[in-house]
Amino acid sequence: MSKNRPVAIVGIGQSKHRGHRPDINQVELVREAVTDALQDSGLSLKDIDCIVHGDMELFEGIHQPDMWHTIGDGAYLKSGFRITTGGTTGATIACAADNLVASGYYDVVLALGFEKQEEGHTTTGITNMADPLWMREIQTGAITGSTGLEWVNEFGERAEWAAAKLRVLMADNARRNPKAHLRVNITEQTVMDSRLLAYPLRLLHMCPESNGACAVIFASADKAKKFPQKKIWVWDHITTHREETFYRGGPRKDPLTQEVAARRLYQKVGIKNPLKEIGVFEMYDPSSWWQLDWIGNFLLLDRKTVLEMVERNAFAIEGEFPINPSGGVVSTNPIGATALIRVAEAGLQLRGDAGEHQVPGKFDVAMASGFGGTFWTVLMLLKKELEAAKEVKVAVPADKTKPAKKKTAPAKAKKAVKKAKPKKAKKVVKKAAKKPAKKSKAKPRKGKLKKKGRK
Amino acid sequence: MSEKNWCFEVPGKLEIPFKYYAGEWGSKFLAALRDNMKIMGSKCPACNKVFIPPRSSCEQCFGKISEWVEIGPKGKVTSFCVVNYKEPYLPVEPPFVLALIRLEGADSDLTHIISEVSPENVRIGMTVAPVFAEQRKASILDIKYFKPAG
Amino acid sequence: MAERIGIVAVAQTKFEKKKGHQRFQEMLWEVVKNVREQTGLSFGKGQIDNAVTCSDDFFDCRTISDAAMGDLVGAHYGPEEKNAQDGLQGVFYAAAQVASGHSEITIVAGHCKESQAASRNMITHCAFDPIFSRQVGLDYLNTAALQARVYIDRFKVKPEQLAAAVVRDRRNGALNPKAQLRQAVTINQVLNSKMVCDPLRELEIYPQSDGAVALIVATETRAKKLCKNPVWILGAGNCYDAYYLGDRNLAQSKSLELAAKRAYKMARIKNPAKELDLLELCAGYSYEELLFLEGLGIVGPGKAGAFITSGATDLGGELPVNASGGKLCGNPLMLGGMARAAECVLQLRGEAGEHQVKGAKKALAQGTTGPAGQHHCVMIFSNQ
Amino acid sequence: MTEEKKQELVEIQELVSVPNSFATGPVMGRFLSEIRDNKRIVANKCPKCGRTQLPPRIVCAVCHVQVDDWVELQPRGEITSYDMIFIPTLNPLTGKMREVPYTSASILLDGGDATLTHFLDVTDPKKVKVGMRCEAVFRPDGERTGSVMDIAYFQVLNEEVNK
Repeated sequence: MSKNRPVAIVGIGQSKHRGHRPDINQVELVREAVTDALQDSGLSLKDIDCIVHGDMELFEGIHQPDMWHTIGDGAYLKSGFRITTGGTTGATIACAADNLVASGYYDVVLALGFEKQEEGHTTTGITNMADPLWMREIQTGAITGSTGLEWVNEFGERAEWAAAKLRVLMADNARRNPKAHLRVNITEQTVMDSRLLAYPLRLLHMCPESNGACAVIFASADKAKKFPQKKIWVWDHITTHREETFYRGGPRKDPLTQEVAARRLYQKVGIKNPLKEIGVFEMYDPSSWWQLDWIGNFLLLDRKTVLEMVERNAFAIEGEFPINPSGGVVSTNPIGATALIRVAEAGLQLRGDAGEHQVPGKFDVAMASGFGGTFWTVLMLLKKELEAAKEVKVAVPADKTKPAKKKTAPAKAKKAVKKAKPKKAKKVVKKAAKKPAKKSKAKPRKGKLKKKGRK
Repeated sequence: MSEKNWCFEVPGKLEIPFKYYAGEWGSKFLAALRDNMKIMGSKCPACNKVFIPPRSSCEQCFGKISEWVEIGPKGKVTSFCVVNYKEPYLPVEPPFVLALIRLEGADSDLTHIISEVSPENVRIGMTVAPVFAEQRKASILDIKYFKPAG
Repeated sequence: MAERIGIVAVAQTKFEKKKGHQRFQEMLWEVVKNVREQTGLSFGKGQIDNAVTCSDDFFDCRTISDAAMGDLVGAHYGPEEKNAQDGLQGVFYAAAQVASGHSEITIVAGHCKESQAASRNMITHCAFDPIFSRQVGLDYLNTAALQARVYIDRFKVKPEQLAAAVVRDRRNGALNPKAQLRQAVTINQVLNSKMVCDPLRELEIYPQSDGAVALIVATETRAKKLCKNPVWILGAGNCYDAYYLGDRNLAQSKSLELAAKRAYKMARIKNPAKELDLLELCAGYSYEELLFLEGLGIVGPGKAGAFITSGATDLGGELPVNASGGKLCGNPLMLGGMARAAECVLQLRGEAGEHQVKGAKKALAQGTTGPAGQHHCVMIFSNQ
Repeated sequence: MTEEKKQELVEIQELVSVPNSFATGPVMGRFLSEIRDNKRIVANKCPKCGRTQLPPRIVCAVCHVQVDDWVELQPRGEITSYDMIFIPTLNPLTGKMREVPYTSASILLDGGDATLTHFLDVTDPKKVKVGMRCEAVFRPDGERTGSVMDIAYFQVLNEEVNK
């Protein structure tokens, strides 16, 4: 099946993410992100058809919070949905906004993720996830050292150093991102000396509890072409959940959804070597240990390769494969917004608008991940140029009366639009189109491609 | 094996403490209630409307609000209901009256309690005035309730 | 011609005041199993390839409550997204997912177990802003009563007119085996029932309810192969109103008017009263039966009471409303609109049994979320 | 002027407290009843793939079929993974903080292929290892209520500690 019509990101906004925001209430926090996105897009609220709202309601104790938030999110007399999936919520509402625009039901959709974590009790909120008759007495939120233990058992102190080094890198990146929450100056030693939560997981490995909101505006190609902001295209996305129960270390081998989702998505869009074909990866890293572990799952690398790459700082902004130039989730974590911030930051990077934490050089593809629930993954790929989008003619206004009407099938419309292509863009597209083919022949630049499954 | 009915019920609780911030704008409203027993409305310059509860932006035009207008203290009942059921969160013992009140100078209604009148005598259009709590804590309940006023 | 989106299967549990013998997972499994058996579908590529669940963390008493449903809807190493509003929004969103090309066959599965919490009022109380509103004791029941008073006062609605809507629903509910309340009531019984929140009496308020609903949405190509009589989604629309009751004109439902307008436009309906054959309304309170008819543009402001007492909305009338018995016969809060969609599908397939509206071709389902109908969703279905 | 009186920022405390009553349903009900009445740990078993499920659930997530077969597992097994928690967290069922440190472990019970997560009686990092054997300690007769906490904890078997 092919996508009904291409969808672009035309505006990106974030509140400042901070640990303590007594100066604003929830409505005002949400509004910070929405106004920022509108400003970024050059649009007014009138241009928005629909708002998709997402957060975790038991984190703030507000039932159906999208109702109160209409005061600040601009949904008054507009269409709207509330879609939530836990930690993945931010990524899910990005997918939802993409789906709603692609469906033809709406032309311009704003996805809004939010959390004001200081108002609630986050760990309790997460613990409350567990079945009340089963794990609720036992589970302790996202605080777990078991992944770290696997690494320590395999690599000893070297693993602890690598996790700390990743944490320091995230802090270094966050200091270059004015929106980030924790913008601390730390060393590997500070990390390893910080308070023990669940061996070998320490306080500084763990994501903070932030107050923040993020808004991203999605639009159909014909609308997007009339909007002022640089466009970034949604290439594709995938959601991979799993069952409720956690199953750790028995005879059954359940692969991580991170890897399953990545393999499926790469296959779907034709990515053969993620390290070379993806320019930047904004990853949902709830802790440095999980970041260390999941990099390999997402990029299909074995643990040793990941370890070596961490050691040679390959994931730095100026490194071989930049991960989380924003500072990541360990620096900023307003949960319902967190996964949407990944999409937002990936978009800013592709636009070249990330300011001080901009990844240098040319790249055409960015990836964003979401994590949540019982080890769920959502992945979204963004592209600077999209073949299908070039084929969309700017619609005449009359088209608006038939919102449900499907747009031309991409394959057939090719000829008609060729002429309309601007010269410059043409070049870029050619390059982009050729690239993957070339690369598939070339040996992976860095790191070994893992064959299959986890060890 | 025979079909035994294994099902039973387990009592539990959803119990989580929360701490909400009124924000700079909302705090001014609550402080005015507590310190001066004044009810302040938020005036949207674009819509030229005065809203209560207070807000720093207009829900309808999405513009910023930066003007305070003192409203009330008297107002007229625009709707009411008589709560006859028990719930732990109800502020007073039922039966009691909850009402929408259009305060003088406001363009929207405040939801609050009406007392000092028997429920069957409450009417739409009735004029009411606030009775302030003696111990005020910067809460909407610093207005203890509204009562009929001439 | 563009591909249409069809519904190929629906299932509802019997709605009950308290399903003490089931966890919500088992409630949901009952309907998921049912729609799978109807279509012969399993999960995965070429089968049901996507899932939308509809539930609520507060009612389920757990954060990310959809985690508990993943295995039931095929989301173990598969996709699932949770709609956290009235279930009709889930149906709408599922249709969008299929229309987007993201999915060919999506299952929508919703549940709500109101009996689990000490009272549903305790949950809806938490929907009110904790800074200026919660302290005075608001919940969805007393805010509905506040709106009822405005509506009744504005149009001088007679208590008998409100009661007539309840009587109609209860009469229809007696014919529907899935309905929770299956005993007809008289106008006098309604008017003499206990005053719970003046002006709303016990029989004017939907009962506490537990249950689950599932349906399967598919592309036209797949739908035609999966069943002989798919029901097509012609249009859908939704809308938010202002949050504070005091900001709204409570005698009308602006958000319903706009939601309906959007749905009619998509469905190319110009005269809903004439073109629609039946309506399923998510009215949880007597006055909403009237207000919503006006919001949908079926009759003018203040005219619904007389329209209902004329018998026009009865089974066999010119425009039957809530042939199923509606929410007043028992649907939990989160499923009010979703159960309406399921009933529309049964009607359009001619499978509604004793409460069948003969020859129905176009049906409308409505759902609402939030205090005093802040958010509305409208969907229009057809069997042609 | 920096001397200007700092704007007061109002904070509102609230406890959301909603009593609930959780129906166990037939599946979880059987599992909990067996612990309460017979000090037995039972799991259900997928008729298709044969995997055991702990906690037992009505369907098999892999095969999408209803699971009606039951097996009894031994109240002892092998630790496959564990977490030693040093930070106190709130138990949302009681509203009280948990005492630290404590250890939770995934235990592969003899007789099945599913792990069960529970507390372990060891909080010294040096005394726990993956692969160690442990055994369920049930609360005494009359004190079991039909809860997973009717198993007080799992104790590491002595021969393991002395190894």
